[in-house]
Order: sequence, then C-alpha cells, then structure tokens
Amino acid sequence: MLTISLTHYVVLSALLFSIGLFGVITKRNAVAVLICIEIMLNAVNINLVAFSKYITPMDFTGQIFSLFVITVAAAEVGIGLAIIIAIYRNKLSVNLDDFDWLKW
Amino acid sequence: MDFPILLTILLAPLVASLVLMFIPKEENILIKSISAAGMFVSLALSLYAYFTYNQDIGGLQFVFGHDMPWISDLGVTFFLAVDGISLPMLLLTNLIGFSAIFASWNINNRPKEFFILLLMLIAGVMGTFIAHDLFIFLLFYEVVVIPIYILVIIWGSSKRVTKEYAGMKLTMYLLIGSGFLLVGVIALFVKTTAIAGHPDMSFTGMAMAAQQLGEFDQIWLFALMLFGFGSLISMWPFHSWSPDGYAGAPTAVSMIHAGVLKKIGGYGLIKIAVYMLPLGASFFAPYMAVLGVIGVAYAAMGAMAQKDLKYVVGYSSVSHMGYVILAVACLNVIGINGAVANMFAHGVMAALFFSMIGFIYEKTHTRWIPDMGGLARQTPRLAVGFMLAAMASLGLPGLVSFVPEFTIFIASFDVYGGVAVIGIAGIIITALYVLRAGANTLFGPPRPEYDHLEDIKGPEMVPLVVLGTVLVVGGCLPSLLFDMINSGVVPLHAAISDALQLGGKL
Amino acid sequence: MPADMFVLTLPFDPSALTLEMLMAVLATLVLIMGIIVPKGSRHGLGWVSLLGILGILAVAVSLWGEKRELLNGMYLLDNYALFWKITFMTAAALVILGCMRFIDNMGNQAEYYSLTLFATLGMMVMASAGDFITFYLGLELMTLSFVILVCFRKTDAKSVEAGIKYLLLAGMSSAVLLYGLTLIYGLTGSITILEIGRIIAMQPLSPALVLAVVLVIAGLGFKISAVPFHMWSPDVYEGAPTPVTAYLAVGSKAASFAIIMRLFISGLPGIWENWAMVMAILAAVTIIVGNLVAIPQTNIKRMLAYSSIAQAGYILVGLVTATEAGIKGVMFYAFLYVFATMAAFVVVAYYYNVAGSDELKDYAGLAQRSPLLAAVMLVALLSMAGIPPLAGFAGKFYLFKTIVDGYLWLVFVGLIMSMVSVYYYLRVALVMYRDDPVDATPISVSSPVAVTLVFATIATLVIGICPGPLSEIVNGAAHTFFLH
Amino acid sequence: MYVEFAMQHAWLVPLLPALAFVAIVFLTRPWQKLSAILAVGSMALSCVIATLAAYGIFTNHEYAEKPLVYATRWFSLGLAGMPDLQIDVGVQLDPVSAMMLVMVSFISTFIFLYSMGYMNGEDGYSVFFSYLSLFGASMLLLTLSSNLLQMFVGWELVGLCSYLLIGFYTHKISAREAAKKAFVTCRIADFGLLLGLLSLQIVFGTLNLTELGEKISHFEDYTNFGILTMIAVLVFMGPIAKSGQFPLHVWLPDAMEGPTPVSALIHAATMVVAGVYLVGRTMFLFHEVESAMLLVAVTGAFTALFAATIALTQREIKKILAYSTVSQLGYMMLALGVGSLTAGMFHMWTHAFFKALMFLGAGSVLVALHHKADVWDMGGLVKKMPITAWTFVIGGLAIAGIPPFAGFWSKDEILVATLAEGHYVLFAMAAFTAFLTAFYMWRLIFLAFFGKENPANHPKESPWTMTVPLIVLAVGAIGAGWLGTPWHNVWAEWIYFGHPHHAAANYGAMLLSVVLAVAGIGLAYTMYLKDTEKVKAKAMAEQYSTAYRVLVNKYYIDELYLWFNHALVDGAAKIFYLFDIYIVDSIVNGIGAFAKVSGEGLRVFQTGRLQNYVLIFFIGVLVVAVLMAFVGPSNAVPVLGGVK
Amino acid sequence: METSIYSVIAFYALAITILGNAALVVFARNIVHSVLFLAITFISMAGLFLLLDADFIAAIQVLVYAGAVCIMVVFGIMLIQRPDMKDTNLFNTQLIAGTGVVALVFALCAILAGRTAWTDLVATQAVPENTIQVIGALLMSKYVIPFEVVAILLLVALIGAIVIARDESSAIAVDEGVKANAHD
Repeated sequence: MLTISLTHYVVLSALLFSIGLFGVITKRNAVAVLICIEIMLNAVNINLVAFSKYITPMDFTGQIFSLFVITVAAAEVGIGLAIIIAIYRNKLSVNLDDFDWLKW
Repeated sequence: MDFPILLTILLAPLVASLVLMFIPKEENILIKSISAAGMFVSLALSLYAYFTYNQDIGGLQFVFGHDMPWISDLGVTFFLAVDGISLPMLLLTNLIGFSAIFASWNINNRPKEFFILLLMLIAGVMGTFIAHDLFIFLLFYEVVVIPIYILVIIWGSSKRVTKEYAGMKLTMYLLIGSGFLLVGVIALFVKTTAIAGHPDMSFTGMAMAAQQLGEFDQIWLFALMLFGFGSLISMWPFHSWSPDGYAGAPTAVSMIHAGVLKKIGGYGLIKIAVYMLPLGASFFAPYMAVLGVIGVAYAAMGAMAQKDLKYVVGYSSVSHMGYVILAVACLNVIGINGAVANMFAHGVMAALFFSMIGFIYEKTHTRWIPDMGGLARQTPRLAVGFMLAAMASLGLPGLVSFVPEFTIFIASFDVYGGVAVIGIAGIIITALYVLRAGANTLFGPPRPEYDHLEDIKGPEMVPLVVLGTVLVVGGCLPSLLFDMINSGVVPLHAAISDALQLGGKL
Repeated sequence: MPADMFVLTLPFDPSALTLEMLMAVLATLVLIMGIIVPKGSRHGLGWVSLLGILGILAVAVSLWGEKRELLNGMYLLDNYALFWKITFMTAAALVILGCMRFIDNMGNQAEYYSLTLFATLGMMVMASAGDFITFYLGLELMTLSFVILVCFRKTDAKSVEAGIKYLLLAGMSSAVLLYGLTLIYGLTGSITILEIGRIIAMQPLSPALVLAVVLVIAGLGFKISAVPFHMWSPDVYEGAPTPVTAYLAVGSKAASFAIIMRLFISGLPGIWENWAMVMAILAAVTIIVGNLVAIPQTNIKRMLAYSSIAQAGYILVGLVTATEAGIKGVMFYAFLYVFATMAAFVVVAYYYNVAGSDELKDYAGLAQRSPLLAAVMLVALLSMAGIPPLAGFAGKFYLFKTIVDGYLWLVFVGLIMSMVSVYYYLRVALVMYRDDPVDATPISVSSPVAVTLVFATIATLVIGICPGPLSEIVNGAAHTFFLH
Repeated sequence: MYVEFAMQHAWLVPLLPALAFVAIVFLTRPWQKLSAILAVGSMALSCVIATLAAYGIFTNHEYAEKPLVYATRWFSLGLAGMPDLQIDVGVQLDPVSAMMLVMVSFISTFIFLYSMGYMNGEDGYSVFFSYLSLFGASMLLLTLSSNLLQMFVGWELVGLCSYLLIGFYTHKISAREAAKKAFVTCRIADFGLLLGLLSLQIVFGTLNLTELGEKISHFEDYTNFGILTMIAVLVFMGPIAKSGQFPLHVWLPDAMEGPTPVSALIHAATMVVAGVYLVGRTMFLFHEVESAMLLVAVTGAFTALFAATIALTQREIKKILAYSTVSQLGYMMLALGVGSLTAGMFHMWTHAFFKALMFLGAGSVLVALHHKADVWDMGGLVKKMPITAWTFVIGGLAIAGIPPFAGFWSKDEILVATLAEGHYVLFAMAAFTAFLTAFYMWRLIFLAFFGKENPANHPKESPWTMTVPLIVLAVGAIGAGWLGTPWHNVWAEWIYFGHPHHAAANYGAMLLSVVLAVAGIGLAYTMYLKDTEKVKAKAMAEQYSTAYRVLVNKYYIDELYLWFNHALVDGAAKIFYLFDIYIVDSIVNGIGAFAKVSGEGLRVFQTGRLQNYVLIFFIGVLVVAVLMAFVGPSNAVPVLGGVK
Repeated sequence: METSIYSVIAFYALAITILGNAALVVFARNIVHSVLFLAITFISMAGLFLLLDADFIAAIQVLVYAGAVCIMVVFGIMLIQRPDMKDTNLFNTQLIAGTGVVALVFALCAILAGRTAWTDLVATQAVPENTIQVIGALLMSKYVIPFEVVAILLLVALIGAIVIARDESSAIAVDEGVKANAHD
C-alpha cells in the first residue's frame, strides 16, 4: 500500500479510461463526448509515461509516444469542434441523440 | 500446333456477342443473323469434331493449352480437351444453342441485350464441357448463372410464381449449391496438393492424387459435390427450383437450361465427383440410387398434377434426371454410359419440348392446358414437333431416349434390383402425363379462337428440324452416340475400379 | 546514454522515403495551386493530382524488389509495403479520375484533392510502419483526412452527421487501440513490431497481453469494420460524399489490413493460437452479419457499405492461419477489391449527378439509359460476390484454400454467405435491367468516367480469368513479409 | 434366284414401308393419291418379297430346325472385345416369322387398298397413309426381329401407330381418349415386358432369340429357378395388354374409335396378335416354366369366355367385333398356354383373314350408313350391299367354326390341343365360348344384314377399292384353314415348338364344335331373325336385368379403372404436388425468408445513434475478451479448429 | 518502485484529483463546468507526469491540453451554445446500460492489466535527468518519420478545421485564411 508500483498506474489508467468511456457512452452533448474521448486518451498517456519510466527508462519511448498522442488528440479536438460547429449550423443542435438520420 | 478447334468453338459465340455490342439496337434482323452465324460456326465445328474424333484411340483429343500455364501457383492450365463423355455434351450444347437462337427469333423486346446474354450463356455452358481443368471448369460453371437471371427477369413470364421469384430461386439455388461444391473443390485442391506435392488442377492430375485420399475424406468431399452437382441436376429434394425456373424463363433459356445446363450437374458428377472420389462415390451410391428413384417417381407424380405445359416439362425433366442419378449410382460401364447418353437424349428432347411450348405460348398466349385443344389441326407442324418431343420423353423406341433409358434400366436393375423397379415404373407415369398434356393440347375439338394461328415456318422451323433430326437419327443409330460415349466411359470406369480395388471396396 | 549516440548509430536512408516524400510534396503542391489558381479552373487540380499519383505509382513500380529497413525496423520498405502502396495509389487514381465531376460540383477542389493525397500518404506510412508510433500516426493522418473528407459537403446534414459519427467513433476506437498498444509496449518494452515478435515469443502469456490483444483487435477491427466494431461504417458510408465513401471503403480498409498483418503476424506470432480463433470467429460473424443486413437495404450506398463489411470478413479469413499463403490471399483480395469497389462507387457517384439520388429504386432502367454503367455495376457487384470469371472468385479461392485444414466450418460460412450475397446484388441487377426507366434519355458517360469504369471492369475480368500474373506478383510480395 | 435374293434381303420388307412413310411425310404429302399409291405400292412390294422369302423358307425344311439369322451390331457398351452389353439388330427367318411376314404384308396390302376408298375425302388422307406405312414397317420389323430388344422396338412402334391411328380423328374427344387409353394400357404392360427383357439380358447376357433359346434350354441353375418363372410372368405382361387379355383388354374395344381399316388391320389382324407372336417367339422360355404356361392358358381361356359374354349385349357393330377379337385372342393364348404353338399360330393365321374381312365389311357398312354404328338401326342391308353382306356372312361362318371355313380348322386344333393336354375345364370354357361366338356373331349378321330394312338408311354398295379386298379376304377366310386340316396338316409340319406333333383327327371334338356353332347360329336365328319384333331378346334382357346391365357395362371394368385413375393416380399426383409446393418449397422459401428476416432483425441494432454503437463496440470487446481469456486455445472448442 | 512516502502521498492525491475531476466532467450538468473540471484533470495529470519523471511531457500536457485544448473547447461551446448554459450536458437514455458495460470493461481492464506481474518486467535503471534534450534528439533522429508525419497531420487538421467550420457565406474571408495558413 505504501509503495507505488507500476500496477497502481495501470489501474489508475484503467479507471480513468473507464470514466472517459462512461462519458462517451452516456453524455448527450457532442462536446462532452469529445472531451471524454480526451480523457480516455489521457488514460493512455498515463500508461505510456508510467511504462516509460518503469520499463524503458533509458529509451523515452513512452514519453515520445505520449507526446505524439497529445498532438494528435489536440488536432482531433480541433477538427471535432469544427464539425460540431458545422453540424450545429445544420441542425441547430449538438445533442447526439438528434443525429440519427443515418440508420438501419 | 493444330487448328485450335475447341477454342474456336468456345470463342465463336463470344465474338458474336462482342460484335453485337457494337450493333445499333434497332437492327433487329442483323442482330439475330449474327447470333445465328456465330452459333453456326460453333455447331459446324463441333459436328466436325464429333465425327473426326478418333474413338479407337479414345482419351483426350483436340487438346488445347495443356502446356499453357494459367495460374501456376494453383497448377491451373488453360486445358481444353474433349473425350467421349464431353464431346456429346459439347455437341448437344451447340445443337440446342443453335436452335435456341431460332426459337427466340420472334423476340422483339430489347433483342440486342437478349442475344448478347444468350450467346454468353451458351459459351459458358460450352466452356464447362471442354475444360479439362477444375478451375477453368468452375470458371465457366458459375458464369452461366447470371445471364440466366437477367434473361429471366426481363424476358420471362409470370404465372404461378412471378418471374422475379422464379429467376431468383433458380439463381440462388444453383449458387448455394455451387457454394457447397466450391468448398469441396477447394478442400480437394488443398488435399491433392498435399498428396501430389505440387498443385495440379487438371482433371487427370487431380484425380490421380484424389483417388489416394482416405475414405473419410473422399466421403465428405463427395457429399459436398453431390449436393452441388445434385442441385444443379435437380436431384430430389433439391429440385424445386426447376419447375418454377423453367416456367418463369423465356423459351431459349428453358431450352438451354433444361437441355444442357442441368447436364453440367450430371457431367460434373461423373467426370469430377465419381472420377476423383471413387470411394466416396461407392459410399454414396446407394443413397444416390434412392434419391434418384424418388426423384423419378416423385417428379413424375408432380408432373401429373400440372396444368401448365412448362410445369409438366419442368417436373418431367426432374424425373428424367432421376434416371441419370440412378445410372451414375450404378458405377459400372453400362450405367455411366446410360447416364451420359440419357443426358444427351433428354437434352435434345427437352429443348425441343420447350421450343415448341414457347411457340405455342407465343401464339396462343397461354400455357394452360385446359385452355387449349385441337392445335394439331391449326398448327400441324407445331404438333409434330410437340409429339416428337413427347414421344421421346416417354422413351419411345426409335427416338433417341429409348436406348439410353434401356441401358440405365439394365444397369440399375442389375445393381439395385427392387429399388430400380420403382424407377422403371416411372415410364408408366411418364406416359400418362406426357400423353395427357400432348393430347389435351393438340387433339380434341379445335378452338375457334385459335383458327387464325399461323403454323411455325421459316426460322421457327429450325429447332424442329435440327432437334427432330437428332431425335430420330440418334434413336435409329444409337451406336453413333454410344460408341462415342463408351470410348470415354471405359477408361474412366477402369480408373475408378482400380481405385476401388485399392481402397478395398468392390 | 548521451542523446547524440542515437543520431550516430541509427541507419537512416532518406531515399527509402521517396514515395512518401513525393506524395507529401504532391499534396502540398495541390493545396498551394488551389490558392493560386482561380476558382473557375480548379477543375485541373484533379488532373494534376492524378498525373502526380501516376508518376508516384511509376516510381513505386520501379522500386519493386527494394528491401530496406530504416531505424532498426521502425520503417520497412519491402515488396509487401510496396504492393500495398501501389494498391492505395491505384485506388486513389481511380477515385480521382472517376469522380472529378462529383468533386467539381462539391467545390473546394484543392482541399479535397490534397486531403485525398494526404490520406493516401497516411496509408503509405501505415503500410511501411514498423513501430507503433509510426503506425499510429499514419493511421491518424489517414483517419483525420477522412474525417474531413466525410463531412466535406458540410451543407448536407447527412454528410456532417456522418462526419461527427466518424470522428467521435474513430477517436474512441483509437483510444482503445492505443490502450492496447501501450499495454504491449509495457509488456515488451518495445514498440518495434519485429522486436515485439521476438520478445513475446519468449514470454509466457500474461493477462495484460490478452487484454492488449483484445483491445487492438477492437481498435483495428473498427477500421476494417469487422462486426461488432462495424457500426459506424454503414452510416458513414451512406452520409459521406460518394467518392469519399469509395476511397474510405477501399483505402482505409486496405491500409488497416496491411498493418493488421504486420502487427499480428510479425508482432504476435507467439500467441497465434490465441488470436487465430478470435479472428476466425470475427471473420465468420462479419461475413454473416454484413451479408444478412445488406439484404433489406434500399439505399445503394448503404447496401454497398454492408457488403463491404462482409468483404472485410472475407479478407480476415486470410489472417487466420498467419501463413504466407494467407497473406498472399489477403493482398490479392484487397487488390481486386479495389477495382470492384471503385467501379461500383464511381457508378453510384456518377449516377448521383444525373439522378440526384442513391436510392435503389431510382436505378430503374439504368441498363437502358446507359448499358455501360449498368454492366459495370453488375460486374463489380458480382466480383464482390465471387462469381467467376470475375476477380472475386479467384480471390476467394486463394483466401479459403488457406483455411481448409482446421477451419473448414469457416470455409462453409464464407462460401455459402457469398452466394447469399448474390441475392441482394441481383436485386440491383433486377432494378437496373428489368424495369423501364422513368426518364428514358440516355446518359452520356464522360470519357474520364468511362475510362475509369472500363479499366476497372477489364481489370476485374482479367484478374478473374487470368489471375496468374497478379498471383505471382503477390506471391513475391508476401514472400518478403517474413524476410525481416 | 429371286427367292435367294428375298431371303438375303428380307430386311427390305420392313424398310420399304418405312421409306414410304418418310417419302409421304417429307415429299408427297400434298398429293393425296400419290401418297396412297406409294403406301400401297411399297406394301405390295414388301408382300412380294415376303412371299418369296417365305417360299424360300417353306421349301427347305432345315429352316424349321435352324432359323436363318443374320444380324449386325446395333450398339454395344464396354470393351470392344468383350462388351458389357451388346444389342444386335437383324433378321430371323424361320417358318413362324415367314408365315407372319406373309400374313401381315398380305393383309396390309389389301387393307391399304381398301383404305384408299374408305378414306376418300377425309382430312389428312396422306397423313393416314403415312401412318399406315409406318405401322406396316414397325409390324414387319417386329416380325422379323432376331433380337428381343429389336422386337420391343417394333412392339412400341406399332403401339405408337396404334395410338396415332386410333386418335386419327383428332377433333373427336372420344378418339383422343381412346388413343391415350390404348397407349397407356399397353405402357403399363410394357413395363412388365421391359423388366422381363432386362432380367433376360442380365441373367443370360443376351437378347438374341437364338442364343436365348440355346441358353435357356440349358439353364441348370436350379437354385435360382424361380427367376425363370418371374421372367416368364413379366414377359407375359406385355402380351396381356397388347393382345387384349384380361384384365388389360379395356383399350381394345375403345380403339374402334379409329377409322375402320385401322381396326381391321391393327386391332384385329396384325398388331393385337403381336402379343401372341411374342409368346410364340419366346416359347423356349415359357416351355421351361410349367406355372407360366398354365397362367397363359388360363388367361387365354378366361379372356375368351369373358369377352364373348360382353359381346353378347353390345350394340355397336365394331364393338361387337372388337370383343370378338379379344375373345379370339384368348383362344390363341389358350393354345400357346397348352403348349401348342402350332394351334396358336394357326388360329392367328385364319383369324387374320376372317376378322379383317369382317371389319372391312363393317367399315363398308359404316360408310354406307354414314357412320351409324348401332346394329339395331340397320337391317336388310343384304339387298343394297350384296358383296359386303355375303362376304361378311362368309366371315361369320368362319368365326363360328362351320366347316370348311377357315375358323373351324384352327379352332378345332385348339380344342384338340387343350383336350390332349388334359385341361378339361379350359376345354369346357373354350367350347362354351365357341357357342357364344357363333351366337353373338350371327346376332350381328341377322340384325344388320337381314330382316327388315330401316327406312332411314339409304345404303349403297362400296367402290371396288373396298370390295376387292373384301372378296380377296373372303377367299382367304374360306381357304386359309385348309393348310391345317387334321388329315393333311401341312401347317404342323412347319410351325411347331420342340417337335412337330401330328394330332390325329378328333372327330368327337370336331362334332362338338360344329354342333355348338350351329346351335349358336340357330339361337341367334330364332331370337333375331325369326322373331321380327325381337320380343324374346327384350324379354330376356328384362328378366335377367342385373346380368344384362353387367354385361352391357362390360363388367364395370372401365369404370373401375377410371376410378382408379382419377381417384388414386390423380389424387396421389395432387398430393405429391401439394407436398412439393407446400413442404419442399416451403423449406426452401423458409430458408430464404429466414435470411431476410434475420437481416431485418440484425438491422435493428443499427439505430443511427452514435452512442449505441459505442455500447455495442464495447460489448464486442467484452465478448472477444471472454473468448480469448476464458475460452483460450488450450480449452477452445475443438469444432472451431485452430491447429496449425 | 516508488517508495518515498511523499511520492506515495502525491500519487494518491493526484490520482484522487484526476479521477474526481474526471468524474465531475462526466457528471456536471453544465458543459462549461465540465470543461473547467477537465482543465483541472489535465493539470493534475501533468503533476502525475512529473511524478513519473516526465517533465517535458508534463509541460506539454499543461500547454497543449490545459491551455490549447480547453480554451478551444470553450470557444467552441461559446460559438454554438445558447447563452444559458444550464442543463447543457445531460445524460442520455443509455445510462444504465452504459454503467453496466463500463463496469464490466473496467473489471476486465483492471483484472487483466492489474493481475499481470508488472514487477517482473520493471527495469532497474532510472530515468535520466535531462529529458528534454534526449527527447529532442530522439525526435530528430529515431522518431523523425513520425515527427514529420505529425507535422503533416497538423496541417491536415488545420485545413480540415477551416474547410469544415468556414461559413460558406463568408467564403472569401476564409480563403484568405487558407492562404495565410498554407504558408506556415
């Protein structure tokens, strides 16, 4: 208990991932879903950085990986917001439940 | 290299259909003439091939492309060749194809597309009979299905079932069947490659390896092939596409389908399934015999209950194919000879039947037997054709189907005794329904509403003349047909009986 | 360890990146030209992109046989990668050539073409990727480009809806994928696929690895739209502009397969037994669901979407045995799938310009209005169904022959369902051929489209009738896969 | 020289009419007279050749022991050297076939000639002659066959011609139905025959008559002897229908729907005796099997009696003749069944003449009366149509068995043979039949030709083409029997099975048959000629009304068959068909529907809601995880495979 | 293996902050609040990264996430949302099913990942002090290809954002924007 091992980080990551996932599944607002995805990606980053420290401390692989993940995530948010704006223009709503034109 | 006669036979209709694509669709007569010309080339060449084939030597002749690697990692070569089994089938295809062109002479609704598809269909069927490579065989085997579907949905007719339903049922049935077949073929390929050490998909090469397979493998592979080919040849209980399909299809398609396409099933059963998997064949032979007999009796009874001419012939062809299956199940020289010959005979007869029914339908706009009668007075030539076909159907001696049926009876009675008797009894029921249909259509008091009908004439006579001639000549001189088939069956039987002996059967 | 050590010791040969660099330059060039060229003549950008792709394609062909390994296996240039790149570029070239008019109607040509090219670049990176980071970035480059392309018709509610669905689901799935990848990284301490392969073969199977593989399967299964991770694809395919759908269906899927094979066959062969069965089941479920749900569809794009789901199932089959023959089958099938899908979608796109609808019922009488379009459509669909003598048949033959021993049931499922698929393909034929058109005016097919269609059709036929040459090439490509 | 030529080229006999058939169909159909002449001419030529060939046979006694056979391969299967199946076609000339050849071609020639007049003005005149030619060819082929399958070919072809000719008046529904009935009835029997042939081929490996005869007589596989019985019974099924034996006689009376020359030729003189001929040809088989012989004999005797009783009450002239034919065929079978090929063939020979004569006479009457067929409506025709009437009377005497007319000698031969074999019951039946025959035949003659004239009729004697054959046949009906008188039995020297047997003249039997014949004629005379108002006849019909009804309705056998056909066969067909479309097809459609429904069902998951998709995605993840983690490869379901 | 008591406390404190705020992001009924909690989560994450000797990543985390992303999101919200922010972030109808599935997914992850013997894999070395320099060198050498790709990816994102978000009515203005950005 009083030592922090890699497992702690892994479990923390899993928890965060699940919270993000919960948001993705249950939130109505598109923006909220978008940020919940970011939370999931952050969970991944926890893993990466933790592994980087514990498993490959000399290689920085995980850190660099997480760097790229952050970058991509940011880009994704940018595009996501753009799309949300576009869809808001079309439907005057950001409620995901309203977007079921395409189905069956 | 010699003149590639088989390739020319195969390509002539394809070239014709290619030419048709560039003909304006209003050129009605030109379109039909080109189609006829294409088929004529094929027919003439296949007749030439038939009569120059050296029966004393036997085996594969007019070989083309056996050294032409096609897909080297599958061991596929573009191997075209004919032997005594495939040559009659090739000839049959051409006879019927040629007749079918003329049977469709009155098609004026989108003729260009019709003839393009028809020629493609015919070429596809021919391909299956001349391919001596399993892959190439499969290539042609399924290629025919789609033109048929389109032909049915555009030019077919809706009676008891809609033509859309009929076409789809026909297509789906055959495709599902071929799906199972394909599983078998792929598995066979993998297993023979393992045995032979190198891939080889030519019939002979594959058979040599396949015959060494263990009994269990042979049995399940044969089961798959039996289902695939069986549904194509409308083996009971996989027959139900056949009557509906024929009823929905336009004349030419019914002719080709009942005439030759179905025969691919029997042909494949003999030249692929039995040849390659003799142990499987001997395991399934009794079941096949039973199914064949059931098919004969059941379909004949079904035919009795029909009032639509095409349904009568549709069921009847199921019934006749029962004989073929029964014959194959005998697994002896006489039986297989009979099976092949019966396929030939039934092809000619069914095609003639359908072409005549087609003309009747074209002229009277009905196929409903109670609505007809006395046509023999109004359209005597049509009646002659119809009666010829009917008589051939009931196996009248002097027509081509008698001797094949006789040989089948001999073989099956010898091998299966009592079971075969039920099948042979089919000839009685056949006589009943064929005569009933024929008599009620052609004889009896003529109906005034058909007084204005014109008898068939000109190009419409071609099916009657061509197929009728074959019916009679083949009936009087069965050796013309049987010597040919026999030259193919004897080596095949020798191969399988060797394999059976090795496998401890027989 | 001093940082400059890395710099000195790592082998790096920029010439191995020729194709990618050329593609990046081309894409940027098109983008810039879009700004320079006046709006009225941006039509020419399509031709620029096309010629550029063809040029790069030529370079790719000339590179055939090269075999390099950059940065300790982080970037691999071999015939395997080259073959995939050729596949992507062929698809891109076809979609550009075939849909120029559609794009012109949409506007923003410069952005469209450059994004298409960037997406291609992403795929090319994926095909060559030897490590997780390169792979992930290639994947995201491709995905994000596609996201933008999907909602390119932003005034169309369907397009934008498809866009948001794609973005969110893709983001979510990349998170899942990444989670899996990080676990693998954590377990092996490496992100280089080949090295991972070596390490995992020596390790006992740990629970985290199971989880990682599950998540990776899910994440990549999303990209190839394997059931049950496929849900996005019908909606997105339907909503996206048709050329995008086409490219999405082909390119995205093919690239994902390229990387899946690298990842699973090179990276996880040690636990082959574990994932092979899952792959087999996924393949079966995908084939079944894709084909069955396609049956009741009324929108042709949606139907094609389901059919392409089923196609993914077939391709998955090649993965199950993790052998060279399987890889070869996948590559062969993917290549021919390009032509069939492109042909079908180009027809759909072209017809949309004429009829303004993608509903199946509006295809009535197409055969009479334009025999070419109808025939191409039919050929394409039947090739997907695997009807000989079209390419799909040979492809299925190659795929299924690998799994006869051991997974016979899957052969049954695959082949029977492929025959079932003919049912809904033929319904299209039914509408096109049987019915008479409401408006009988013939459709004149512009020559670029005609060239595309005829080329794709001929390719489909040639590969089907004579698969030998392609098969040899693919054999060569698959052979290099195991040489690292 | 000519004789030698004819014997070596006997195959020309069937070929010539066949060529005539082809020529008429393809060339001369538009020219009616030419067609007719072609048919008659070719048949006459055949007749000449046949006669010459027969002369050759009957002048050289070794042919009676060893037939002249020449044959060629028709087809064969299997290796060339030792085929698995070989069927030859060829010619077998021996006294039996030579006799039959002459009879058939001779009678055919005259009936063809008769038809030229009879059919004058009918539609399809040429077609009629083409059919006749085809029939002639087939019948002669059957006669000459050296191989049972070849014979079967001819057998079926005559059946076809019979079908075509019965249904010649295509516009008549009754003709159509009768034709169908004839064909189908024969077909049922042919099924048995075919099975018999198959068994012969399978057991003995050949169907050549001579070889079969050889092999069967040396067949010593006694453990398997039952098979011979079975074969014999099966083979006999063919003749049962073809020769109108009970219970498959039903088609023959109906066959009278055809033109009268057809009835005369096919359904009296030639085709119907093919069954008798077949049994005669395969005597070597029946001879080996006691029980089969008995079956033949009993069938024959019963049929003879049975048909004669029906004939008593019939009113249509041709129906009466038809039942009489059935009855006479029964005689022939009886003869064969008691082992006397001689007697059977002899009766066939004489019967051909007098029955053809009577049919032609009936045809002549029908033409004159515009096809009014009821004998009760006739009467006194002898005045207007003397040739027809008196030749008919000759026929009547012949059939009744009044010496020295032909029928007497042959019938006597049969009775004697039956008695000699000790079949007393059969003898009694045959004798009683003789009485009935004389009665019903003379009933016909008295009613039609004598007595009061019916004023409604305006009969006129027929043209020479019709009367000449009548006269010729009348001569035959008188003299044909003289070949086989008990005192100088030329017939028995040539036509026999086993050894020629010269039965001594049995005067008792002779006397009995004459007495019975005279009694029959006398009874007919009293009832139908003397009693001008036919009171007795009517009274009898009323007194025994049940019996009368049964007889008039032919023992209700047709009704029984009709019921069987409709209720059982058609009913079963209906059931099969319904089974097909509702069960078999439903399964097929059901599978299709299942696919569709499951497509629809699976579609429901595609709600269009993004977050549903995420949910399903993760459910998928869970399932895959369970599969991988807990099902794992070590304890994976073996069905799913996975062995590399 | 972190044994220092401070790091243990720090870990738990950060973990609780992260998880708590992440939960608040999800449960907040106001979207703006959610974003605020998100920012806190991100910043605490940066703390966690520091704890893991990844100072460069921590910096980037703050800059990119807490700075750029959150601001961008707020901007986005402001552009589209009505002035009243109440109840802008509600749950949908899948709450129960979602909870179930998520619980299972968590169980799966936690069990499978948590039960793994990570300690066997742990390396003994420590992380070098100077991370930025090494990372920089690595980015330019070993990870040069991903680095270039990510550059292109950002360009794509840029184009995309513009293409999609641009209002067609003011197309000219956006065209200018594309020009400006394309020269980057």
